[in-house]
Amino acid sequence: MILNELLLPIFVVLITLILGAGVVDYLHHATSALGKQMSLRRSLNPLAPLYRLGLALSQQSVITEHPDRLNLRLAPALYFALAALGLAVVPWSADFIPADLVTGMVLWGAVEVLATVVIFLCGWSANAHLPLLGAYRYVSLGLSYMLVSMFVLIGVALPAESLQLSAVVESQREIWNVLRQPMGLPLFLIVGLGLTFWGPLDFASSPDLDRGISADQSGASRLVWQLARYAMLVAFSFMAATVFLGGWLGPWLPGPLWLVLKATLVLLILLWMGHNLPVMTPDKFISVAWVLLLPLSFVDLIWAGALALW
Amino acid sequence: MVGIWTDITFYLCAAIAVFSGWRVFRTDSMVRASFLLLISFLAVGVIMLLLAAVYLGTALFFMMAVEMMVMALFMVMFMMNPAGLNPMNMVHQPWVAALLGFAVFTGLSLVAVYGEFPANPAPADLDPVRSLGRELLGDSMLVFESAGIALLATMIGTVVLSSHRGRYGPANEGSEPPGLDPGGPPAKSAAQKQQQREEQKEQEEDKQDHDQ
Amino acid sequence: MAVSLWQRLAARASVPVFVASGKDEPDEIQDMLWQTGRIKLVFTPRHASLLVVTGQIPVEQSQSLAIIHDQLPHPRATLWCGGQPCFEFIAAKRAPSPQTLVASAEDLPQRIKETQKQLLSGKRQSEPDLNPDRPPAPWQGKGDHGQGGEGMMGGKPYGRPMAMMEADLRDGLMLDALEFSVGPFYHGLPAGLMASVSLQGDVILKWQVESPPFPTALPSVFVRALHQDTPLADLEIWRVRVHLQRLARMMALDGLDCAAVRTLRLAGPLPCITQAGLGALQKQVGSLEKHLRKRGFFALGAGIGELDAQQANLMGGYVGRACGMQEDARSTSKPYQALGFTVSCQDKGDVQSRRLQLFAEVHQAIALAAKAGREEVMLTHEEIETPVGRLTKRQAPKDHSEMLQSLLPGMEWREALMTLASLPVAGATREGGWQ
Amino acid sequence: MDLANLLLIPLIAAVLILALEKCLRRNHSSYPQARPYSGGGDLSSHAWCRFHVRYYPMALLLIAFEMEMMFMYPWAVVYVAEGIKALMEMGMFLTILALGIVYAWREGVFRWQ
Repeated sequence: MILNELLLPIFVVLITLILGAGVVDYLHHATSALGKQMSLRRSLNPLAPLYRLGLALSQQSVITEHPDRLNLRLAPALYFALAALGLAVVPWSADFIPADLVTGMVLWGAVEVLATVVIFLCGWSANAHLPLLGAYRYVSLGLSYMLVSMFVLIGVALPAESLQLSAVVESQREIWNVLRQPMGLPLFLIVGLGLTFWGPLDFASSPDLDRGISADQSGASRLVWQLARYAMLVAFSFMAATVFLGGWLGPWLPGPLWLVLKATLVLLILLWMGHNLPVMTPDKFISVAWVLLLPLSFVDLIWAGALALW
Repeated sequence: MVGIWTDITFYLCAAIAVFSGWRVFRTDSMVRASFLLLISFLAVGVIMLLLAAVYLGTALFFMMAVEMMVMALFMVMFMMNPAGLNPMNMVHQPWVAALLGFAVFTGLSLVAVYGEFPANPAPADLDPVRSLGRELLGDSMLVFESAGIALLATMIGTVVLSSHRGRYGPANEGSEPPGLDPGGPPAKSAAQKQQQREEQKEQEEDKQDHDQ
Repeated sequence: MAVSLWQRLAARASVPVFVASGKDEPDEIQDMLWQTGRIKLVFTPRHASLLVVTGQIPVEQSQSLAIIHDQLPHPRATLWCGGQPCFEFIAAKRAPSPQTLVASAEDLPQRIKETQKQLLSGKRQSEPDLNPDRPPAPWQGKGDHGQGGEGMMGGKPYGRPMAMMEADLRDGLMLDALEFSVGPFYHGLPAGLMASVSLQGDVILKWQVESPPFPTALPSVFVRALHQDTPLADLEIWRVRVHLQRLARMMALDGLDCAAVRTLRLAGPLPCITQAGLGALQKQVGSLEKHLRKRGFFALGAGIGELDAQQANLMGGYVGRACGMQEDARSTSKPYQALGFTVSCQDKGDVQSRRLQLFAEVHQAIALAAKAGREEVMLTHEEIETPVGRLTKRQAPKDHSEMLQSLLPGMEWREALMTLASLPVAGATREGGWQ
Repeated sequence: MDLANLLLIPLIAAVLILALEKCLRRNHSSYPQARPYSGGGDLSSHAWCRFHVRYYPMALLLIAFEMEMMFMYPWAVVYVAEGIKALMEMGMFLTILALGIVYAWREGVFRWQ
């Protein structure tokens, strides 16, 4: 009993995150190399993530002058832990759910906000100028996308009549939420970009800050931070697949496999956006988030509400 | 078996909550203070989860994370020495505070230990989220809506007080700071003071040059 | 020490390289490394294992180079390409040695890969620090708590003072202003530009230029056209090239790595392009522009970094035209008039219009090159419109970094860097023109 | 069991990463190495300071807004059961909120101050 209900879920969640991070790294670099029209053989080399791992591990990790050491160490660990917490509430099939919390949706919201705290800490604790700027910029982003995420997720909870993710999946048996609430997934993807400060919303480690919060990380400490960030991307993809793409539901194949496939699809969309959209300016983004995205998510919620009563 | 683990978790979280609450007042860094307080709240949230108040627990994680984040922003923005680079004491009037704290603690503990609590355990099939939702749509609807109005007032007040960039241009244009004493002449703003200081300095330097 | 599994794996990864560009060296090398497989240009020395110095580093900036050098994590090495090593490195017996000097840019990728292999296999020692291992800001340890001062803000805790208050430009709040100097090897700034900056939040309060950017060497065709008959097509092709390279840098700053590399791919082989190639190029640039337009590359710059008429006039060149000024040396030249050249302009003068203007000029230049190539038009003129401004026999395009001091304050950091990338701040030299 | 998993998973994840970093890092940084990066420039002060947060009115507004949002979760659960009454109530509530947002937007809160 202990084995099935305690150890297995823990094992599954952690392995998914770590392997998933490897997959993200592979896909990210492969798609980037393809976009740059590099040699095909090298850009598709499946061992490339291992090479990069080796490189990170053979480098020294430099620490800046008088940092907040405790938080510098804790930030990547907590970011990873939040990814794990987020993934823990995702159901893999009707009877395998690592933690089937009644308020899974609220917990995911909490993960998003706590991630803002952790990313801020990562930039703050280095006591260096560029990471600090990156951290503060990130908070503006984190505080703005949060409301959008809440509205979108509440919209999803309406037809399910529950905040439990297994119920949300069940409610998509007839039609997936991505069709039922067409605006939901695009808005939620923006939230995902923000949560992992990826691509167009990469405010925390943007090129103009010479990589911002990562500007003074190297070697193993950079590695764990990257690992946590990729893990968060994985957790987000699983969450998006669960709430919008019907989670583990699907014919022929076993449930968990469906979930993984759908999550990979979400992941690829995110990576594509990362390579193709320019980084927004932070000043403009908060306007866009509050004046455009937030009303859109209002509309999404009203749409969802009207449809649920139909 | 499960009971023991619940107890252990409870005591652990309680200890974390108290410990991090204490550290809030011992640390030098504003950021650390805010987030230690957050840890304290998170531990309380876990205890709420243990008490089967699932929604309240998770909502606490959510709310407190936002609140403490914003608090950290403002603490760092306005406090001197925000990162605690120079050692400092975060506590004012420690003895009064300690006495008050002790008194309140004793009072609450007495209530907890000696109070007579009604023995009507919640039914096993109670869904706290659902019942809270019904409450919001039932008897408490008026309270709920007036909370909405109150919060709107808060939002407007916040904007009026904090936003510099007004609809018709900068908010402080043409405004005067209040007097130092009632009805007195307007106090000088910090920028004006600095300007005045610089002018004085220049004058002194001129004088020195002149003397030489 | 036995070579660990990690190091063996690492030897097969792309080599992370930080490039420090010096004087007299166009960004050609950097552009070339961008497109090379198995080499990864990184934005900060912390992520790099090799420091590649291209061109000559002036004496004033050798100390900055030493700082950057020491910031690389171990194992690390330095390679010099196209310039003499700085004194610091010679004094530390780190150079010149055949191990660190790279004679020609073509060898560079190969040498980079070899050096990385040697570093990882332990055949080559990691370079020790150049600066002495003592605190850069020594700490006396006086005062109440050993911070060397009194009160909350006094003294120098851990050797550095705390930032001090200053009134903000936008809302007048008295909060701390972060003062530091950036450059000359900051990735987002033109090579050699060093400025002491004062920030409040991420808005720039003060921007004081400490040293101007290194002058860029003009392609020698432009200089030649002052004195002797030069094929007009060549001039225009070089214009396309320089403009595309500038655009690629802007894309990289916006995080559009793929598009940037594609742009550089287009620009690289241009000097030996054929007539047929020009037609294809026109199409490729068109599709690139459409791709970027759809993804908001232009719209992103709207309202950012607007120049007033006076500033635009001072800068001249495409910056002036982006601001709506009909000024172009080409419009007074007969061969251009014969080709039907008209000045193209934008109206706003912000980053968006400069980006649009650059693309418009690229299109125009390709069309001109094609036409001039067919008719074999030659040109000599005492005024040549180069990609960075007007060139005469007496005057090369000037350095405009002084203008930044009044332009950048009040801007948010990102906006400031976008503005900087869109302006040809560095002056140009006629000497050392490259072909 | 759900709760146990919920607590154990992040805990183990965090410990795992901390341990990983601890084992893997080699981090004796010399003084010149530890100097924060700014492109070869010099730093005249610590980075930690009274940082001017450019979006402070937005942060304050968010707190008020977020407070209300917490009511929405329980509402979502009973929405279908309560039907049109729930729709009306939340419609009113959201209108009130939207008013706040519109006002703030007109006052230019959602820009860098």
